[in-house]
Amino acid sequence: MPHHGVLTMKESKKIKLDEHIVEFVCDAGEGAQKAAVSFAKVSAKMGNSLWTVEIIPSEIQPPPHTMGSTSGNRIRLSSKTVTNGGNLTNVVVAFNEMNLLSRIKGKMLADDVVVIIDNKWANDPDETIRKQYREILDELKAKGADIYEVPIEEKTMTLIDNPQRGKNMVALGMLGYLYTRDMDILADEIRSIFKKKSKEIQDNNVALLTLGYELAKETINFQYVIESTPFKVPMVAMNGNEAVALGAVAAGFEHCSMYPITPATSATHALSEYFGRMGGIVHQAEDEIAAIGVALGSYYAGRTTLTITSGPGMALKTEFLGLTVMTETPLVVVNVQRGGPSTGLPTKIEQGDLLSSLFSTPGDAPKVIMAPTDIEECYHVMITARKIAEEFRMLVIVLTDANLATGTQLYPRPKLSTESFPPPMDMSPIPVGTKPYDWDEETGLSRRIIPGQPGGMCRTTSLNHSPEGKVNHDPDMNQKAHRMRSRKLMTLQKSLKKPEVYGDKEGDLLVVSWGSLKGPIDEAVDNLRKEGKKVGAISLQFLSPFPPGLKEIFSKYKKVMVVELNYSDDWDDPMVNEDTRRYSQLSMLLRSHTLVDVDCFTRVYGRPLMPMEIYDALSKRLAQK
Amino acid sequence: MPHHGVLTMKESKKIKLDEHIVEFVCDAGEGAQKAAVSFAKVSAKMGNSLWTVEIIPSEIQPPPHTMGSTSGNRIRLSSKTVTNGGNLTNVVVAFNEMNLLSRIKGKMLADDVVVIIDNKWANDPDETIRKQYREILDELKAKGADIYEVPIEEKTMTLIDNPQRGKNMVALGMLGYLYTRDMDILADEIRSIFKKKSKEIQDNNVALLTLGYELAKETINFQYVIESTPFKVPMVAMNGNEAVALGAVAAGFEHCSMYPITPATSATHALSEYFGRMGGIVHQAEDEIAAIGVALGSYYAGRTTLTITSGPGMALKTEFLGLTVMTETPLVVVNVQRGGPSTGLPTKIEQGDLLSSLFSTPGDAPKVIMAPTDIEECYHVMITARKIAEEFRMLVIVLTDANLATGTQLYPRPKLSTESFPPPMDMSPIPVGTKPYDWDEETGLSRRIIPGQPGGMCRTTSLNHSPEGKVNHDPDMNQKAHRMRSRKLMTLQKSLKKPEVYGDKEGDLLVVSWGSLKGPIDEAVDNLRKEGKKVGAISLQFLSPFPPGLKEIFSKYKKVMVVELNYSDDWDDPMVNEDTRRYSQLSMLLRSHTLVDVDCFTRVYGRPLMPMEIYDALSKRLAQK
Amino acid sequence: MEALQLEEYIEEQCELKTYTLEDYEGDVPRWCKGCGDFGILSSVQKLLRDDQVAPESVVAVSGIGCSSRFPHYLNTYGFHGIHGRAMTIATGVKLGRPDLKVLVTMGDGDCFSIGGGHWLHSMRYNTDLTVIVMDNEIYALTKNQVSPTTHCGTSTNTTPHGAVLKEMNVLSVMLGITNTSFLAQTASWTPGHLDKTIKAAWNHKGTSFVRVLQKCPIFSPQAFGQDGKVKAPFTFLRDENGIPVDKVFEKMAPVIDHNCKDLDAAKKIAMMEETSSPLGLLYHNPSIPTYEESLHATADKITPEEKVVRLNEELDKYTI
Amino acid sequence: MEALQLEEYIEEQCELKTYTLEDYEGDVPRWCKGCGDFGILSSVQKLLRDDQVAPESVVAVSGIGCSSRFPHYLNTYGFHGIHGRAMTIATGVKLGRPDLKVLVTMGDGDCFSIGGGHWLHSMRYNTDLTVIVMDNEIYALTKNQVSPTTHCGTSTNTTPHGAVLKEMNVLSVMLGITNTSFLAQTASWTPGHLDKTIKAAWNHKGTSFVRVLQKCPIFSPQAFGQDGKVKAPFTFLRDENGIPVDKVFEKMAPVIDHNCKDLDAAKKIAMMEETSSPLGLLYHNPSIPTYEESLHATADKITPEEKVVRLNEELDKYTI
Ligand SMILES: Cc1ncc(C[n+]2csc(CCOP(=O)(O)OP(=O)(O)O)c2C)c(N)n1
Ligand SMILES: Cc1ncc(C[n+]2csc(CCOP(=O)(O)OP(=O)(O)O)c2C)c(N)n1
Ligand code: SF4
Ligand code: SF4
Ligand SMILES: [Mg+2]
Ligand SMILES: [Mg+2]
Repeated sequence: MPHHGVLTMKESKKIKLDEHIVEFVCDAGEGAQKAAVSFAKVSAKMGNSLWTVEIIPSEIQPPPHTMGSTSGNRIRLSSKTVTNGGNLTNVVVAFNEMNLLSRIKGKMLADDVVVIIDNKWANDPDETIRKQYREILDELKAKGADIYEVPIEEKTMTLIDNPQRGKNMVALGMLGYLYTRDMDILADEIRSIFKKKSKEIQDNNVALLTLGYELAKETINFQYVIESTPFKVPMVAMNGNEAVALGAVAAGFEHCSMYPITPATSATHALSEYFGRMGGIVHQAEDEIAAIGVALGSYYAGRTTLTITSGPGMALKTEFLGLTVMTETPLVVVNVQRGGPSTGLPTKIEQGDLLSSLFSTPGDAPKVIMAPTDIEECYHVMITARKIAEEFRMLVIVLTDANLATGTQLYPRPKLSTESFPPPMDMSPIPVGTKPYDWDEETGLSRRIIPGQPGGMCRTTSLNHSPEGKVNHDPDMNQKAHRMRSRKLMTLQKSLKKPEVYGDKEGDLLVVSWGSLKGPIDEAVDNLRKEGKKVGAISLQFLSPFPPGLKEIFSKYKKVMVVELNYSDDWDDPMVNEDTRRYSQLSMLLRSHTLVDVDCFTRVYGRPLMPMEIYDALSKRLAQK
Repeated sequence: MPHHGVLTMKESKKIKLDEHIVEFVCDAGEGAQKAAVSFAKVSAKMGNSLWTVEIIPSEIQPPPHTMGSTSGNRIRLSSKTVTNGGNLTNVVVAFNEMNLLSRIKGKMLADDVVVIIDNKWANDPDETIRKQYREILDELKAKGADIYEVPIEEKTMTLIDNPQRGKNMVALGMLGYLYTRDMDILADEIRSIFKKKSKEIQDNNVALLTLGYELAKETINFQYVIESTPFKVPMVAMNGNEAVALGAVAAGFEHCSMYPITPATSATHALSEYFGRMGGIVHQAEDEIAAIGVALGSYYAGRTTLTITSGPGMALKTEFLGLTVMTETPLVVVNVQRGGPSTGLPTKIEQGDLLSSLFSTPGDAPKVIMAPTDIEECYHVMITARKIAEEFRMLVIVLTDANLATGTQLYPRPKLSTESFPPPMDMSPIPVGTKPYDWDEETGLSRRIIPGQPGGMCRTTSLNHSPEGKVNHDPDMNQKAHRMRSRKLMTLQKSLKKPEVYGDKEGDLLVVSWGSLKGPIDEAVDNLRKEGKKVGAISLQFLSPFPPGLKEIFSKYKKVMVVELNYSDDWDDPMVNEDTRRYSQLSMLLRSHTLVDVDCFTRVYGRPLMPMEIYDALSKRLAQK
Repeated sequence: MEALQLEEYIEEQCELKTYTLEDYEGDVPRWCKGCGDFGILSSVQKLLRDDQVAPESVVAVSGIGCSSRFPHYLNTYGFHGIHGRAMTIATGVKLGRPDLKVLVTMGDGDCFSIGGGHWLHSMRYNTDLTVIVMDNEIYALTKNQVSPTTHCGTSTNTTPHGAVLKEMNVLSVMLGITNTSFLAQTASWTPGHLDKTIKAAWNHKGTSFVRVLQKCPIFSPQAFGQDGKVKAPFTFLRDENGIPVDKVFEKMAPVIDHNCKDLDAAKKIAMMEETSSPLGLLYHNPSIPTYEESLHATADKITPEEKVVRLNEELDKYTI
Repeated sequence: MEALQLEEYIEEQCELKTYTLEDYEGDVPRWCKGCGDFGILSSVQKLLRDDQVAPESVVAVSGIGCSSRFPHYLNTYGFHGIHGRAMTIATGVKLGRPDLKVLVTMGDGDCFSIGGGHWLHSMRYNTDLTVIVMDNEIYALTKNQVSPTTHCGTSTNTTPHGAVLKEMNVLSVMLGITNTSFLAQTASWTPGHLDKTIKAAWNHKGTSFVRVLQKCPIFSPQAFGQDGKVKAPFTFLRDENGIPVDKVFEKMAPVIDHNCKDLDAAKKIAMMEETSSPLGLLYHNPSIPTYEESLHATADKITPEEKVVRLNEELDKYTI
């Protein structure tokens, strides 16, 4: 990506940019995360939009100075709204060459990446290290990188004894210089981080920051300027799991029954904190089966309850999901998707649980499936999910993913009111003769009776049952009960809006997606349209039921294609043909639903697709006959 | 169904028939099952083909003389091969009017049904009983039934004191007369049932039999004759669960790890018996999760092992199914499908687990799914399933159903040889450097290493892994591993045959099905073709992967329609339209696979569809534009 | 249907109302003749009648099995769940609604086999539940398979040559679990003792666990005898803090003294199970806190308006 | 690749071969510095070396957790399964292949929480397995959530205001389970004791269960101390049939006498856990039959030809 403008100034060139991606990586425990978060915060305060992604090793404290030990943050800064992590990295700050290597192997760095690396390894006593350091840098340079080898640790030790406790601040200072950050705001931010520590510690850290600033100034002869327009409304920054948790409280959830599993757990950590202050219970159950069992029992008894999990946990909940549908108990299950199958890639993103969420339960179990497309929606979806669950007496599964969970986004601070809470628990007496499944023949809806309501005594059973809630083996009643449960989905469907098309409303290619790929797809579509291509995109917030009008929308385009993060066979694989190709999950559903030849481009890289990768795939598809 | 020929004989009219359906029902414990089985056996010996279905109450010993207490058998007798339970019942023998009523309410009886009922209730001291007895019979008569009220119990008591212990034999004798059974063979059969009892008991029972024969002769002035051609090959009669169990032993299975669940359990009862004589272990685990865990561990360790279950049990196995796929451990799981969702209709048939078998596991988990269409195939499928599981290192799910499980069919006695057994466990040393997932890039296949093989030490993990079996988080490796697992399915697909079309190879309508609906569908197709309609049918033995050439076959017909036993919305339901209709399971898959507008007709009645119901649905579809 | 106002309702329905046994009768039970479950049902119904418990304030939760049909036959709120998971649903009901009384009924397979993990942990949670296991030492509904409490050597459909494992001593398991607060054993054929045991359990705050030795004349007559005869040997526990042993029982079986507050003694008594089942209160510790108390549920205690205030404070922390 | 014949292989690879520690080394362990799991791994490796166990004859099975990475680091056959289910897979391996030695490694969450039901039943099966639970009293891999053995009051990410439940005494649970045949406790910071305990477990026929108190300096320093210091009080068990207590230990902690054949005594010792963890062999009963023996597996004993004959006899019964 070319620089958008170059200004020569007195001390250094100022390079004006619309946006940039910077990474800060180190060994676990060296503090890159902390420094990067401060950098992001200050950037946001200055008026940049951003999307940050944590880089986390898969063990707690892996052997240092290895590829697997890399920990840190990846920050996309922009003068415009950001909805995803973007393309290749433009700047990387690394404390050692193995951290750098892990990013090279992950194919995350732009060819012309600017690298700032601690040069201490150049003179390491261990020859292997010296050699690999040199080789890695040489290779990068050959591809076009702009490399700054800086004595970060050495300089740090001019101020403090243990460089592990301060070099992150030095590096932060360097970034402050490079991105022309307001150093006063940065210093304030650092002081506030250490606000519980002594004045001396605060001063020391600010001194390290300044040291880094000066070091960069000496070493690098340019600075980046990313225009920042101050936000007109108050903005919040949080990750998707925090958004889910806050959204849940705003939706009126009072109980959460869970079992720890990456990458879902941190949402329940947040809930444990919030409930501590706002009333409510987090119950860590003995396993995921018990977690949903308790949630179901609690919601059955009238308490607004949710459960949060990820792939393997969803698998264990399968039988209870069926019970929820059969008994028409409202329930919200959040599935923070990770890489599968089985334990798979526990910390990585995949959109692999669409079909399993829809179809895991034996028999017919209609349910609602929703997927937020960004972190802001993670908050708001919880309110809608709760309402649907209760109004329709249905199971609502909310599908987020590992990247939403750990990414941070800025979005307008939500307005709170008591309206998003459910009404007080209904304890009114039940008229004699009221049936627990008094299905409205047209809508399938029926009034929910809550234990404790006088006169409402009735049985709830996992067996097929009559409107009276009695066990029933009658052929027609089984058919009817199935019909009523299915009918509710139609009733909901009638209230959904036709999805809005982003980009061209008709043309050569429509891209269909769901969840967090919306952002990068929209960017790819923007770029294609700039080239004059007629391309549109839709993103489905409801996966079950589908919104109305899809076939009609599809008919306006020559080609339709799904882009999502789960596995599908590629056309150019040997042995793939019309008979054998396994389509991706959403494309499979849409093909059946519309009978349109919906193609797909998907990858299971354990990371989101970049706008440019999507751009390439769409271009290729457009070029095909 | 009109009688096919009427001959007047000296004592009674002889009515010649191609086939007939007779039911024998009573309260649980009154012995209809036993008598009916003898009747069926003798009919088979005389050369009739047959299909029998057990009628089982859903409690162990429900209150007697109620609709829910009905227990018995339904036997379809024919001079030609029978593949299913057929249409409405032609003759019913009932010990009380509530048993009869349950069959009326179940809509199982033909309007012109011949009813033989114990007349003792006509004079019951309880007026309610007298009244309901009369009403039920009057109603039947009004519709056209031919009713014989017979003093069965009274007559029984002329020979023995406790009629509960003998009236089933009297009824059997009546049936013997009605169907002109060879009374010597029948008497022999009775003696052999009581062969462990005294000569006196045997004689008594034969006397009861004769009594029944004479009673019928006095009462009924006609007899049925169903032509019987003696079988040219030895035939066996068993139910589908016994066939699965025997097939499993013939396939070389040595271990079965299970947890009881209706209607699957009796297959494991049979295996417990067989293994007792043939070597092998049935392990009843603490739950279904442990059951598959033990099976997987055992197969991983080289022992040929299976697990057998039904809906709710499948749900619990979900996580382990994913592990099986991820580790490429061979495994065969038999799912005897029952009515869902949740506990649903535990004793009743449904074909509701196709999508859940395919898609229950989070992430992408390619597996093989096979479905036998009749009881004979229940036997043979086990051998194929075992071979595929081992050759492809894959999970094979075999879907049978409650009707196959409890129905009895006659089929040619399988020929046994050691060839259907797996080769002896491979304990040869493993060459240095052999990888546990040494995927062939084209086929996805790799050599399985078995613990104990010297030099083969390697790790098997649920995490994503490299060919060396090491934990791997690399984007490309995750993509590759997914591709290799998917590739195996294609490799298998290439070896499958194009399905054979039954009936017209091109024309107006193609019916697609799977599992035990093949029989009734083929009969419906026969009848339509007799009327000159151009109709064909295919039945899929492989549901994953689909066999080749489906789209091509579909293209030869104006309309394509799936008939199966799971839920779908009907076109004539209010609110159903192109946007909202939920298709049945196979039709959903086929629509996506072929992009052909595959329609569906399905019911969840908890019983099979009758040929005539399918005939009606197909006729209706043919008549539509 | 017109909804009545609460006051009107109370006036119409409840005033001066005394509950009779009929008020607790649900569907007509469909168990076999002679099934021990009948007695347990009527014991619970009598208890509710005696205590004049409002039917709407009780939730009966069960799993799947013959025994788990229980809630259908009791006219309270009832949840007939899935196999092995009754304890989880019941825990949810109680955590969600501490104001309700929760009764859990399970079979031996349901509780001790597939439900084993939940059983273990629920005892530890000590949520205020009354738990009744109807232990017929067999899988009845699925027709005669071995259960954890089936005696070694018993031939069943899955152990045609005899069960190979020694039966599980569920009493000794429970007495090993931290926080077990109430453990009693009784039998379906000792109705007076059954009634008193269930009543004591009902009145205990915490998880009160009652194992009822339950006759299944169909599938486990070998265990408890057929036609009214009881084969299994048993012994009554006499304890002033325990379940009173009526005179009539003294003739039926030996009676020994036991102190239900003494955990070590209870463990010894539990080991008797292997020769002569102890009937009575094995262990009782009313001072173990219940889970719902410990969780300090404050959910109901702040107003929606106050919640909005606090939620806004929370949002402040995320605001740039 | 050319397959070698077994004889050749034996000649080339095995003859005169002595296994060294290196032969048991798999991937380089990726646990944190100071993690107690290292010691457990090397203890197992030493045992295999000392006993000269052929690496191909061992299968190490685990669940998911820090501890469950164990099989990757041991050069035997290894199965790194799914969370909580290690016992089931291991039981399958052993039932399928009684000739293999099976080692099971789990974390406390893995075994006692999600794996609770399998734990309970596996103890009862008494399959010949060596089971090691690395109990750091916390969910480590998922970063600091409460586990059943987390001490009451401990603040974790899911109990920010302190764990509300009393920690589960897993020793007393196991001693309540019918057929428990070997139960020992040791600690990751007492290497000599650890080695001997694991060796004793390895040599026991039946399910030998070893709970290792395992230091996790990252998440549970409060339980076992940081930087080499050990906070938790413990007591050694001296028993001529148990684990020898070295002189050096006598200085570390109190030593008391115990008879590991005495179940009642073991139950009393188990209750000590609540104040001072007993280290040593709590209970040992070598006479309980193993599950695989009881099942009388005859699978290997008839020839394929004989099987065809018997299968034909079976088919005869169904033949019309
Ligand atoms: C997940 C699941 N597995 C298995 C079953 C089948 N099943 C129903 S009841 C039952 C056991 C019955 O035994 P028990 O719990 O002792 O109750 P009882 O019938 O003896 O009262 C089983 C295995 C089921 N319904 N669900
Ligand atoms: C079904 C399922 N649920 C949850 C998880 C997430 N998970 C992985 S390890 C673990 C617990 C780790 O604690 P422990 O078993 O004590 O092992 P440790 O890491 O402390 O050694 C959990 C909950 C999972 N992988 N699978
Ligand atoms: S089978 Fe046994 S437990 Fe079930 S209802 Fe009959 S007697 Fe009771
Ligand atoms: S987090 Fe704890 S248990 Fe896990 S590897 Fe680190 S020290 Fe060991
Ligand atoms: Mg039972
Ligand atoms: Mg742990």
